[in-house]
Amino acid sequence: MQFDIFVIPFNIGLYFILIYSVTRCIIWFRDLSRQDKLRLQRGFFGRAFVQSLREIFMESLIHRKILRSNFRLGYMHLSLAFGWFLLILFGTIEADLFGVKHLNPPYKAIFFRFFNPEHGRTGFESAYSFLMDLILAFILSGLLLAVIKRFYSQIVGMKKATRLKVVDKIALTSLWMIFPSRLLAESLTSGAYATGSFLTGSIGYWFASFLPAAELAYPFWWLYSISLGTFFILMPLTRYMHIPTELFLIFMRNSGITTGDKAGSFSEVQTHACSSCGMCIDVCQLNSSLSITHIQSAYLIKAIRHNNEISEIAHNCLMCGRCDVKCPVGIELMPIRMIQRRGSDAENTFGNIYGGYLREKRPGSADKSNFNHSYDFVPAQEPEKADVVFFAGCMTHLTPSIKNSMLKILDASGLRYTFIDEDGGVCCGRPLMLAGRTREARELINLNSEMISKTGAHYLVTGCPICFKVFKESYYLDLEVVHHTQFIKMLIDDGKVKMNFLHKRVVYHSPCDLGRGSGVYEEPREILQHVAMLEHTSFEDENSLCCGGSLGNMNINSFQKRKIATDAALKLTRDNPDILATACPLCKKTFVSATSVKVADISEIVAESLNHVNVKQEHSPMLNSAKELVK
Amino acid sequence: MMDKFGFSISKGRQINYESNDRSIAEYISEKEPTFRLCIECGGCSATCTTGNFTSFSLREINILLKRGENEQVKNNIRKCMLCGKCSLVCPRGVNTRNVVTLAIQAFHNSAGHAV
Amino acid sequence: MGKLYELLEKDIRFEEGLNACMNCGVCTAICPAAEFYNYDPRRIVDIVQSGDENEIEKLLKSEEIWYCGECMSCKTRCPRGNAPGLVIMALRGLSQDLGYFVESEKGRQQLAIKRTVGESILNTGYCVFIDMVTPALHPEQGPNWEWVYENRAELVNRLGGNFKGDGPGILRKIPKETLDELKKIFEVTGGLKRYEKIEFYSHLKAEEMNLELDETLDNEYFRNIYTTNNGSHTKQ
Amino acid sequence: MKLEGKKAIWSEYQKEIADDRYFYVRSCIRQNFFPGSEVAFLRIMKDVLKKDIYEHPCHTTCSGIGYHGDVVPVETTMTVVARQFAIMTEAGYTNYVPSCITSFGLYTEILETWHHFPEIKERVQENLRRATGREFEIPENLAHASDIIFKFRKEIATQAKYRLVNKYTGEPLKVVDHIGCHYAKMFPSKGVGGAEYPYVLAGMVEEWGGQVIDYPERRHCCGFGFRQYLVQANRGFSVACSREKFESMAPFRPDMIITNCPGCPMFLDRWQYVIGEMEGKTYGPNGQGIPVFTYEEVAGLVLGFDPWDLGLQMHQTSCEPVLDKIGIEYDPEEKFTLNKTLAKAKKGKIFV
Amino acid sequence: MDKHVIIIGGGIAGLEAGSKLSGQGYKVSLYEKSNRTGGHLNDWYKLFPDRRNSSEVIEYFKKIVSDSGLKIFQDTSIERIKENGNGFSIYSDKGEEVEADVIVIATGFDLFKSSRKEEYGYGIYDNVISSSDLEAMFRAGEVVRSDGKHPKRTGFVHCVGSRDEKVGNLYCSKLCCVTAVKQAIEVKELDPDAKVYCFYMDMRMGGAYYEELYREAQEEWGISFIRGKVSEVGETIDNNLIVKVEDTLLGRPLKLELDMLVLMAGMEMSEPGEKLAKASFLKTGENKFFASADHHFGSNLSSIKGVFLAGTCTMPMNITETISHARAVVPDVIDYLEKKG
Repeated sequence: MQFDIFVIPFNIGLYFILIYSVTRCIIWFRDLSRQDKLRLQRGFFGRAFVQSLREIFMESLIHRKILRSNFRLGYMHLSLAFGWFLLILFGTIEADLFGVKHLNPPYKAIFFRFFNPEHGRTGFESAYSFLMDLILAFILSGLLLAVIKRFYSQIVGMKKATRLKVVDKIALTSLWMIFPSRLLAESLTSGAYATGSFLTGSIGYWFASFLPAAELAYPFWWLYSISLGTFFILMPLTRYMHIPTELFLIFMRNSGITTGDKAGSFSEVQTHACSSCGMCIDVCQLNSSLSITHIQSAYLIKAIRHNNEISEIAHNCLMCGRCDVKCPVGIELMPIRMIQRRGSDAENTFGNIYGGYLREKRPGSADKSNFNHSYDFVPAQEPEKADVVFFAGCMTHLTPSIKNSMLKILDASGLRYTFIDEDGGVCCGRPLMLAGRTREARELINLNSEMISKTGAHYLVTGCPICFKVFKESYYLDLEVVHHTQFIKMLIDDGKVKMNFLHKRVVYHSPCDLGRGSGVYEEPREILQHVAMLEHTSFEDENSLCCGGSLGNMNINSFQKRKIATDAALKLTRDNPDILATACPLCKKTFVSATSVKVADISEIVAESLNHVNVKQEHSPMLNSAKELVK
Repeated sequence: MMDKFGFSISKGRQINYESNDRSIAEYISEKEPTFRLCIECGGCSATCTTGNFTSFSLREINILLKRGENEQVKNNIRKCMLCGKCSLVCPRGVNTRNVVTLAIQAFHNSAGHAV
Repeated sequence: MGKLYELLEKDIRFEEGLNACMNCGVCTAICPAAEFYNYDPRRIVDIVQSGDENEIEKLLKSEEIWYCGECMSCKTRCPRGNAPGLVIMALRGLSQDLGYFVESEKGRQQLAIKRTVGESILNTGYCVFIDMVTPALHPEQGPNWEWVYENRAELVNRLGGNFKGDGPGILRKIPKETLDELKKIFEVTGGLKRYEKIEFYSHLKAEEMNLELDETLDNEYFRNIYTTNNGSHTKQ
Repeated sequence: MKLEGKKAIWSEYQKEIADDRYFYVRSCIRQNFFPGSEVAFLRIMKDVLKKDIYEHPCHTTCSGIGYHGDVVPVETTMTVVARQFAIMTEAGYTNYVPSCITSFGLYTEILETWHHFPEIKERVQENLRRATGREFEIPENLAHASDIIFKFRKEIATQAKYRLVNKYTGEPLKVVDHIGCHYAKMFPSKGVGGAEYPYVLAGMVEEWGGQVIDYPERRHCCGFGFRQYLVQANRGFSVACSREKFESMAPFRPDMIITNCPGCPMFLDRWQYVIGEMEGKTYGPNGQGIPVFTYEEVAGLVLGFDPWDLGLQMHQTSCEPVLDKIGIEYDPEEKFTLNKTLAKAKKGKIFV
Repeated sequence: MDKHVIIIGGGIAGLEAGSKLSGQGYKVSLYEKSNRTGGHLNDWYKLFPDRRNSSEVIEYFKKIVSDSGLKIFQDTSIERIKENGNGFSIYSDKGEEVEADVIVIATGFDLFKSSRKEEYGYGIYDNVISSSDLEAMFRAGEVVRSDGKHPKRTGFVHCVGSRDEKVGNLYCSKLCCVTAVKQAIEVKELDPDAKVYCFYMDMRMGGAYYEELYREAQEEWGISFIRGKVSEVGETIDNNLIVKVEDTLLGRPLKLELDMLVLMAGMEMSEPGEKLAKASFLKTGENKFFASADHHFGSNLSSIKGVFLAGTCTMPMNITETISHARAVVPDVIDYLEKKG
């Protein structure tokens, strides 16, 4: 049995972290809700398991997502994670192949060269140590990047690196020490015994030429073991805990567990699975436009982990979801932030929110006893019966041209519709939700649901993505909720509306709550292709920008909003199109004051092309001036 | 006494600026300086979704807070639906939604429970 | 301008009391009534000058036109030379002539004033005569007053008065012919007509509220208007 | 407080006041609540100042309280006033002296209106003719009784037996002057010293040795407010106003209050009692209350009239503390004894 | 050119017009009633809206005067202008008579005498001061009460003597609002924890960068603006001031105790100007300022041909406007003299 005292630090670290991780997972499992426990159990013996292994390989080792969006950063993570994995894997194999006896303790693989200094001279052995050197070089290249990143983030294509606490710093240095110390230890040993391959071998040879390599090697093996040990022991206190946690998270996610609305086991796992890679900081417009760099998801999660004061961080966010879609670990950042916004106020958690009629999905029977009321002054509405309900919403009321366009389209459709908030209705509730005041939001939801269900309609058309999102997610209505773009698309498909082609170059800005928020990307573009010349921008679908007008953020002022809007508009109108099209009254209002390009809501474009006179007349100056007069 | 004389001494309704508690307003304007920028034009009240149903007026609330007439605000502030139309029409760029939110917070803190 | 506004314009006090108001609020700032009642003279002047008939009618039926104490402090200060107090007097006059005064608790009190001061003018030639100031109706006059009231005749004469006597002097008896002249004046100038209107509309209201109302000072309706204060007038 | 500032303003409000041949018109309220004061006034005019002052048995109320109680229309009140003028005219007098501030304000207002709208004066003349057959001339001079006392304050001082001085300390008494709202608030130029710093009472107090104190609510109405007192349900307002004043003057520790209005002294006197009853709060030196006087009572006191001849026994708030401070002799026994005529006065003994 | 131009008044307008005219080669004599030129400028410490030191502007005038051949006679007030054959003679208080071809009146304005608003107690209550008193304090470097303490609560009353029928001025002096805001900020600069209130009827911030200054006052200095005209002021036993005003935006009376109250005195036709107008039969408007021949095209022309008007003797103006108005008189004078030949 080969043993040397210096392996002890490593062993302590290793066993500590193993035991710690396992107990942690057990606790998390224990705290799961009953359904989630079942999910997980099912998942473990089902397809989810295989899926998870695949994902773990692709994301945790290869880091595909990061590689895609940012190669250098991706490579860094890949080399470190995957490289280390390989090193351990092949190290173990090596130990078992050439080891004196089988079933070695784990440290054998790690310190193989120390225990078998002679090894690696002959053909196959040398080929194998060549492989090991190669892997080590691979890792070191990544490590080099990491070091550089720490000091010059831009080099790896990131604007900001995450800030660190003392523990993190120690852990980080120990992590950085690991491979250099291994390199030196192995090299010196090889130097003494004239073994080792292109990396360790040559460095060792060179050292040996002027140093007592044999004597020097030993302390470096110590260093190697200590850095490993320290790193393992510090792990739970640092972000590096994400390494083991992420594995567990992947299992949970694949088993179909979601964040929901309350802080719990899963959200905790997620917060620990965050590697603070900084992707979220990179894509955040508060960062790029306003250089606000302390509120991004990475910091929110860190704050949650260290349970620091987070209310300001939690609320100072556009809720655009750009980070959410980019997170390599797939943490559900928006839901987690919403939980923080809701705070501890019990009445604000969904559990209560859907108390009352919403559980039975039938209006009227809301249990109103369990909380005080804010909106009792709203009179009961008696809307007329109709097939389609048009809900303009507050913002659409502030942009009459959108409202009128929608009415024009609805009239043209010949459908039996009712404009339900014609004389100004009740707010949809989304703004309150975003502010974390779900209890009040629920009251508004009740009011609207009661009113809408009275119409007996099959469709609810919203003029505004903000309303659309909340209607879809938080209302229980026995009708289909569609955003006006979806509705218009249907009308076009059914040939209910005929339009002339508009000879204008259009770019499309996808509103956060419609695109990333509700996954509606296609319909708007299809409409625009149908009525005008849609041109592409580099900010589409998940990459679309936020206009800055967001109701999600109450901390930034109007100038800051204007700045975000101007930056975004600039990016979107680079090839100066005739029209910057959007599908949200708020986006429109925000952009109008931020760019000289004409900004229009899709409904406006459609409405205009409805009565669009043919191209010849369009060019007759008389008609134009006549039009001007009309305007 | 009332019954002896058939009346009781009327209470004054003057705003007694000195004795009023203006801590709520101070809390707000410290966290949201645009709160101070209001020029009482009434644009917010004119467009207000809530104001469409009731006499709720953000302009009035703004000034009541500044005068320390908190009770009246306390009883009304939660009528706001936070829809944000006011902030879009405000000529002075007052971050009205945050003002409302901070006011509620402040009352919450001072009362130790939800308003 | 509508009917009500024209009627107001006929009142000389209205003409004297209202030039263009710029809503500066000096009147409300020193108005004792605004200090204690839910009342804002500036607002009233503003409504009147808007000439909005519905608003003016609401005003004539409202409580708020009855809060003013007619101290005329407002007239001293107005930078536009208005006198809200005079405008109020004009409104009160109109409210009584149109019978709107009975629609408000404070307005209904006009009957009490008519029956006390109003009657006294015609019957005694004094706005107030000591006999009216009974300790019962005036507990606030204090215990000393009870002694005074008891011995009023003797006390007044002891001080050199001429209690209900002929000729000049304090609390003398006003000659019959003089009282007749007063009545005639009231007849000719619409004073009596005002009195009749107050009585007429009050009786209608009394019926509506079904409270009994006779000619005396001691009946349900009188007691009601003399003592009722629903507390909505001042800060709670 | 800078007195020279006030002096400058006072000098700008010099009011024309006739110096003899007055036509005296009584006040309803004062006859009921301060009979002694009107008696004192006439005694001072006749016996002290040797003036011709005439009271006509057929004059009546000006109907002012009815007018401000809004039950008497303006035309009616104007005609009643015209009748008063007619009686004056018939009696051959031209200097009109009302005892009442409400009347004084009313006369002033009506004369102003007639001045700006002669047609209204015509109409009133017509009404008066139809009702009584009388004709009237408007007075050449209109002065409130307090204006007259102000005019002769120096003469009174020269004949004074006492001064408004604390005999123990030699300090001048601290006096709050309360002016009836209708004295000058409507027409500042018609009041001695104007509306903001009326001098009519301040002048007397200064002349008679006292010191006027200026406090924030000096201009505040006593709260009478006509209907606000006449109807029981409204009296909460009335008392609240006086309370406002007491609270505001309290820090200045006033010895007494002097007034020139019929209602004010009565209310400022009675409401102290009511507040004491309702809230247990009493004002004035060691909570004995702040004595409230009419200007005639004060004039009478300095001239050495017997307090009980002045009718001070009719006050609710006892005035003895101040009498003692000044050192005025009085017989406590006599306060509530009645069957006693003004024998002394008749013999003209009280003036040495 | 032997033409003689006489300027009456050595304030901004007089100096500007005088030096420009003598720059044109005329013989120009300027008569100033006091023993210093520069007028009210001397009484102001810093100027709105940029708070530059008034001395800088005074320096400018010193310079243009010394550069020009302008002859200045101080301690001489002109009481009468009389037309004679082909020109004018002016008569001074010293009884001297001077001949001139053209007269330019630049008698400027007087600050409204705050004591005339009796209810505010200026000259009676110790700690009620006027805007110019405050400027003097700023110049002295500290704002103090009668008792030597620094005020912790200061109020500014707008429209004192302006927009007020009670004192016979129906017009708006238009510069008091911005002055109040400027002074309010300066009070805050001296003592950041002092509370400052402005009582206004309308904020008339019509000039360049006035509104911005107003915004700064609100945002950076937290100065409170209360919409309502102060109705009366009373003095407490410790010489504080009780201000009664209606918070018109709430429709409720508001009572406020202050350590110091500043009255924003408006601008009025100057007394000498008024005398001169009477004695010389020059038309004045209902705002009592000199009446121009035409409000649009002849704001520099008086009711007498050959007698011209410059600056605030015609209406309230700020320094910039006064200088422009004074310059605008030059072509009119030249034009007149050439026609006259």
